[in-house]
Amino acid sequence: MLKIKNLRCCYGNIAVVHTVSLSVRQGELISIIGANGAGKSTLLGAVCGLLKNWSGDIEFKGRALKGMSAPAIVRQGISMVPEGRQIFSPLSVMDNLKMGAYTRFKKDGKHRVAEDLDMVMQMFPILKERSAQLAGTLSGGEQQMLAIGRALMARPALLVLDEPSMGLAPKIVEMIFSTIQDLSHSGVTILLVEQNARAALKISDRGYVLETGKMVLQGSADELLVDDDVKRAYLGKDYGDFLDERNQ
Amino acid sequence: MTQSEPTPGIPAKQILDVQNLTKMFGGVKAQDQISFSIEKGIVCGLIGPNGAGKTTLFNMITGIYQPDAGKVAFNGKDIRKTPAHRLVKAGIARTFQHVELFSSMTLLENILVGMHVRTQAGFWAAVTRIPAMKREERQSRRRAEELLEFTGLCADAHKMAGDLPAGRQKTAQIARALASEPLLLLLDEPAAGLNPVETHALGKLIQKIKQSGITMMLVEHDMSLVMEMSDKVVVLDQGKKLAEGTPRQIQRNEAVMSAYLGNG
Amino acid sequence: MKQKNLVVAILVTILWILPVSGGMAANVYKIGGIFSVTGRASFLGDPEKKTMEMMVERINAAGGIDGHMLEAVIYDSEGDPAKAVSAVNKLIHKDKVIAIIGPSTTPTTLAVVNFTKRANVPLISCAAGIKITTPVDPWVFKTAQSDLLAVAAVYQQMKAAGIKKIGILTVSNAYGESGKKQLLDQAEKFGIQVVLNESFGAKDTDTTTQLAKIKAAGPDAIVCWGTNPGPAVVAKNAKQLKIDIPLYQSHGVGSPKFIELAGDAANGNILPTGKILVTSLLDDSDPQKKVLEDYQNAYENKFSGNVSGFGGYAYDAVNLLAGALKDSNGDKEKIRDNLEATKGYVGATGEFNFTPQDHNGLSPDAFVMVEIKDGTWTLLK
Amino acid sequence: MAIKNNYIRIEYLVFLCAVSAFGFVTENTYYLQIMTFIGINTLLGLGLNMLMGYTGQVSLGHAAFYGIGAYTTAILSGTYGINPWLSLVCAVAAAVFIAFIVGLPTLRLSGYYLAMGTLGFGMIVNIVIREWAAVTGGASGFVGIPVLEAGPLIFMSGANYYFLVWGIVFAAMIVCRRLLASRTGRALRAIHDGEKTAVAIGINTHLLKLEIFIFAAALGAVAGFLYAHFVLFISPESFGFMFSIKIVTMVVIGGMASVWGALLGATVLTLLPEVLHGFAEYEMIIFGTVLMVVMIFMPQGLTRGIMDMIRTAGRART
Amino acid sequence: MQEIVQYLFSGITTGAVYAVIAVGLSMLYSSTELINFAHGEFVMIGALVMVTLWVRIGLPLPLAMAGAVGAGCVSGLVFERFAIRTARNPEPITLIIITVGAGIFLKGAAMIIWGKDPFSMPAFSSHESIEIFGAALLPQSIWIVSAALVLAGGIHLFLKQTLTGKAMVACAVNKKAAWLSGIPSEKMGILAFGISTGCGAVAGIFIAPITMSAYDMGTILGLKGFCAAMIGGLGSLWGAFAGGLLLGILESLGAGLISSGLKDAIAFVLLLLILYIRPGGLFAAKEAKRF
Repeated sequence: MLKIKNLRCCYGNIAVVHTVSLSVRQGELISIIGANGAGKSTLLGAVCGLLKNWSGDIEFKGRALKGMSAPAIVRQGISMVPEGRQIFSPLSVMDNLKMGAYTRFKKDGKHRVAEDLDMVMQMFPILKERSAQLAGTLSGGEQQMLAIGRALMARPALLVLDEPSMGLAPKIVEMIFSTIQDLSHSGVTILLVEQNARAALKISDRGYVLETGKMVLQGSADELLVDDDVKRAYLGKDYGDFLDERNQ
Repeated sequence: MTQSEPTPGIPAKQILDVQNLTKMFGGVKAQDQISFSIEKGIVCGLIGPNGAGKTTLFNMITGIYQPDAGKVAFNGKDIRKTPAHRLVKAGIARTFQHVELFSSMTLLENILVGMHVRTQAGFWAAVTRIPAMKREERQSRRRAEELLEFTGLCADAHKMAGDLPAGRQKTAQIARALASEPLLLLLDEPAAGLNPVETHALGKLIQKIKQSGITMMLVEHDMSLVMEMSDKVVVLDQGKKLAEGTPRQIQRNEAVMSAYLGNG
Repeated sequence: MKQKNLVVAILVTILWILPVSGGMAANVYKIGGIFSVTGRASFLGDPEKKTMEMMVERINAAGGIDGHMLEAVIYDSEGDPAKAVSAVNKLIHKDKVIAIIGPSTTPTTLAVVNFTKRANVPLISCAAGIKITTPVDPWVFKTAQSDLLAVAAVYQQMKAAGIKKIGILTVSNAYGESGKKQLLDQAEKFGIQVVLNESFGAKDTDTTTQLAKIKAAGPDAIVCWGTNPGPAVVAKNAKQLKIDIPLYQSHGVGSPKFIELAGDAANGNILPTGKILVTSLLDDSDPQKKVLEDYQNAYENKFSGNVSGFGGYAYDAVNLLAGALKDSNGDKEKIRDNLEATKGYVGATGEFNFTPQDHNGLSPDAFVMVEIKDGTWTLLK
Repeated sequence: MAIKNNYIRIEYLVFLCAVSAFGFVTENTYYLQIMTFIGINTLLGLGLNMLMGYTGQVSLGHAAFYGIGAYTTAILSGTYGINPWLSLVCAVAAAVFIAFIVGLPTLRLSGYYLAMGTLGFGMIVNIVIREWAAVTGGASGFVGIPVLEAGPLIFMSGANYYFLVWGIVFAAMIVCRRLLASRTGRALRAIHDGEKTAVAIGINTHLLKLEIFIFAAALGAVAGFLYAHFVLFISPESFGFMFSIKIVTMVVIGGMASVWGALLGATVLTLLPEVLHGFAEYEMIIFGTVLMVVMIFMPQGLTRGIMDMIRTAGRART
Repeated sequence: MQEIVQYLFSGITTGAVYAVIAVGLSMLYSSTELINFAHGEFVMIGALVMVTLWVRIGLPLPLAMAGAVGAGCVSGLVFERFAIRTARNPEPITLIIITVGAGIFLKGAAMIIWGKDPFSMPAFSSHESIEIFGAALLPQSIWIVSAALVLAGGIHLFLKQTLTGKAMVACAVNKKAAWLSGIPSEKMGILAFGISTGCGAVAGIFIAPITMSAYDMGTILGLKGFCAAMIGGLGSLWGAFAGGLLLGILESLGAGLISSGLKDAIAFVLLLLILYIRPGGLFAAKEAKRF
């Protein structure tokens, strides 16, 4: 469904992502994990049209995404839940959700949107409860639900989540991840970018590990979960062991 | 250099002492009761997952934010209310994660700007070009050239800073920070965007700076570099201090591991 | 060294404006005009410019002056002193005119006189400010009635009507300020007490605050000194506040436009004006009547829109200059002398008698007092 | 633009020669007078260019300092008969003092609020000039400003005044250049490139902004002095809001952060109305269009725009 | 006492004019972060088109109003399309100078179309003033204040109730997220431009009867509107409304109680004080930190 080949992204003249390739198939839940600064969000920026300065190929359903604007990519069927949630705080919860379906009001009509609205509300009962409240007054976890709900309102073929666990308490994180898992089971294709490797890999089909802009590992989630190299990608080569060796 | 004598009671060997530092942003605690200290001459690594509050901490130490509670002492002197530009004069210098060289100036001029707090010439001196100003200018130039040599950037002295390759810009930033003759140098992700060769060279440079007696604080995602360079590592997570210790202790700390890898 | 290109570019620009130096054809008298054709005072400058063009055409059609054709070079000052200075230097040094008519406003006139004096070029200003001709400068004349005379005419009328206390409301520009000064200075002479003086901005949308304040001070009449459209707003506001004491206006609103703008509210307003507004009402014995009819017909045939007293200033200036150009052979000194010697010229503004001490040359009877009744002017005796 | 540290650069010499040559060759007072106005406007532009170009502070009230300079010298030398050269010193001192008082709180504002603050200041100064009629002559203007003299030299319109003004302009340009090449200038250019970084390397940006604000005010006052003794008559409308906008436009059209930009901007904006005189009614439309077109197609100002054009042309040839 | 009430009425009338203008400016700023220095010129266009349609051609009042507002919107959209969007480098200062140029252009064009003379226009309802506490309230003032209220309220409802309005708010608060939700932010900008210049035209329509309309009436009104928007806090709708009223009342009280010559100066001194004390305006919506 989504194919990325030899992607290279730059900020100014610094390459943050080099020669990254990955693919997502219909119905899969894929995680990209890595420590912060590894270039995960940058990679997503390129996919979703936020970042212009990249080279390589990104194909979605056989169509090249190069040069498309973010709204155009949304119309292609990729919805993103941005890092840090980025909800529209002065708007009500309901309105936030409607904004997610902005492009569809003309295309699909009010009824279809209303149906989806019901669907999302059912999925996140808390949002239904709070539908008239201003989004800015929600708690972090609720905001994250709202951000996911908003992205779903565009009826995406591929849902992209950028660090949904960031800044949330462990319990809430657990809940978010189980929601993501439910979504995946209901047939949505998901690309999940996470720092929280264990939680992400637990629910994923496959995973990619990114370290300082490069893809260092890939494989099935179960393999990665037990791979020591994952730990190394996060905490560096084992300096302690190195010292021990030398001291012997 | 304008340094006040260390206050009695605080061990002089600690160059930076942070006590119960708290910072709120719109009711949310971005920093919660953080305490640690840095001894003179060491390299202290500061790590933590995204949103852990490393940048906020940096900004408080360098005077860009004022803490809501707690205290920061530099060389035994409370610096909570000191404006950013004074702190540089007192001896705290920093580099930025994204390269922030002055792109319309040459590399040499960038270094000269870095000396701003150590030079005097003002408006009238500039306009009249009095001998003292010319002398100062000559001395500054000489020192700038020495610094460029120290950092291995001599060849690029007269190139526009914006035209340099990324790696050089990173190094140049460090050179510019050194130009202010700091006692404490804060490096914000110096290795981000560098290739392995450049990262290696950066490590060498950090060691060289350490040998010259400058204390350093290092925020970095390249853990190999942090672990290799640091004498001590402080780990932040969600605005709190999670752990503090030698690199080895940190790498084996279960709390750190679950902060990074998740505990799921 | 990139900047070198820039220097070249600047040099080219400079060279490009150089060669346009004006030569003067021998048999043409070039005269200059500076008017506020656009900008705040365009109501003055626009008719003045048109009148000057028309008059020059007429004089040329009649064979010119001593066989010399007139050529008018007219620039727009936009009411800006700096622009007027540019224009006057252009006229003197580039176009090499032998005399200048204008500018339209007092500040622009005061700005240019320093340059015309130095170059010894006679200037006939169309502005009202008394500062222009007091103290008298040999090279500076003016055709517009001074505020001095307008205020005198107003006060005379008030005295006759038994008005003792007045409140004044002036526009905050040179015109209003000069009026205010005269109103305050001359009040005592006519036994009138100014109870309150207030001002309003030329572009104010509402003046009820000032009017309410004046009303509270309890004067017998209100004098408003300004030029359109401000006084029309004042008249409207006064009506809305139900102020029933007489409202006096200045000669600055002396055009049908005022009645159009103020509508009903104009009725009952009393103002001094040049006779041009009331030409048809004048006695046939009035020496100005013929002149005014002639000017009015000529102007209204040529341009759309009504003739105004302001254009009359230019009408008189051109005629006075034409008179002075006779036998002058284009010599500026001679033109000046001739101007100063002008006696008994009956023009649109009044009868001019210049003397070395008086370069305005008008007497108070240049003004008549009119009242607006039923949307038209009526003469007050 | 890199500024190297050799003392006088070739283009300044070329410029000096060109200006002098123009002064000697041209006898037509009109051209000299236009050039004089260009010179006065250049001074205003230079100051504001330093402020806007380097510290990023937009001032919509710069004409106020122009007015303060003009009125101070007019009142002192005209009303009180003080030597005009002494009154120049007073004019500059007055501008510096007021700039200091106003700059302290105002420069803490930023963006549109700073623009608003300076605009308000400009309006207040203008209204005070207009209403304080007893001293300033009010709306009808101030008459009786003495002609400048220095020994046997009398500065009246014409070549004398031309040389006086351009001498001062040249000196001001050298001052600006020296300033930019110095420690202070490097700090200024640092603020231009990145204000946060400049703070982080120890530059007291607020102080520096204030210094430049005061410097610009002083240059403005000098320009006002020159204007007053040139035209010998001043009135409030020459120093109003529209003129402030015009100075900003000069700076932006010419090109910010460039000494030559100030000169070019002042030249274009002074010459344009002169050239457009012939279009009478259409002057405003053309002027507005030129302004928009330049900004749309040469957003960096004419200095850069023209240089880019020359460069592309040169590249096309080779 | 009676005078004070009169000053207040007068101030509210003038203030409502400023408010309508400020609301338009603020509206544009909140969606595009641009201050349109040609805004006053759209007020002028509204007033002059209204004079032409209603007084000269004799169209019915509502039709003439619609025409004048339409003229404001259309000229605004044309301006946006040809001057703002074509700009190569949309830095704020560049855009500001473009709007200044556009202001001069529009003024020049209006001078050619309508000439230099001012025009008057009858009030929408009777001229008789209403007496309250011995002070006269002009019927047109009521029109203006209601127009300001309706306009601000209308925009408020538009932003709060309609999908497009909400999308506009979304763009203003978080461009990136709006962009990711598929909201075309450029179109929102264009729409904001149209609404903003339309507001300008509305202001023109309602003040034409109390003041005189001429080609050069806009500049000072635009300026006052800018001040009002600033006092209220840029980007805040009701802030702009309140700022306008406050400015009008300050001017009027300054003129009435201190000196009418210094009224603008008094108003500006107070404004500066407000800015010094609350650097983001009274009802700051968000930090206005551009250029």
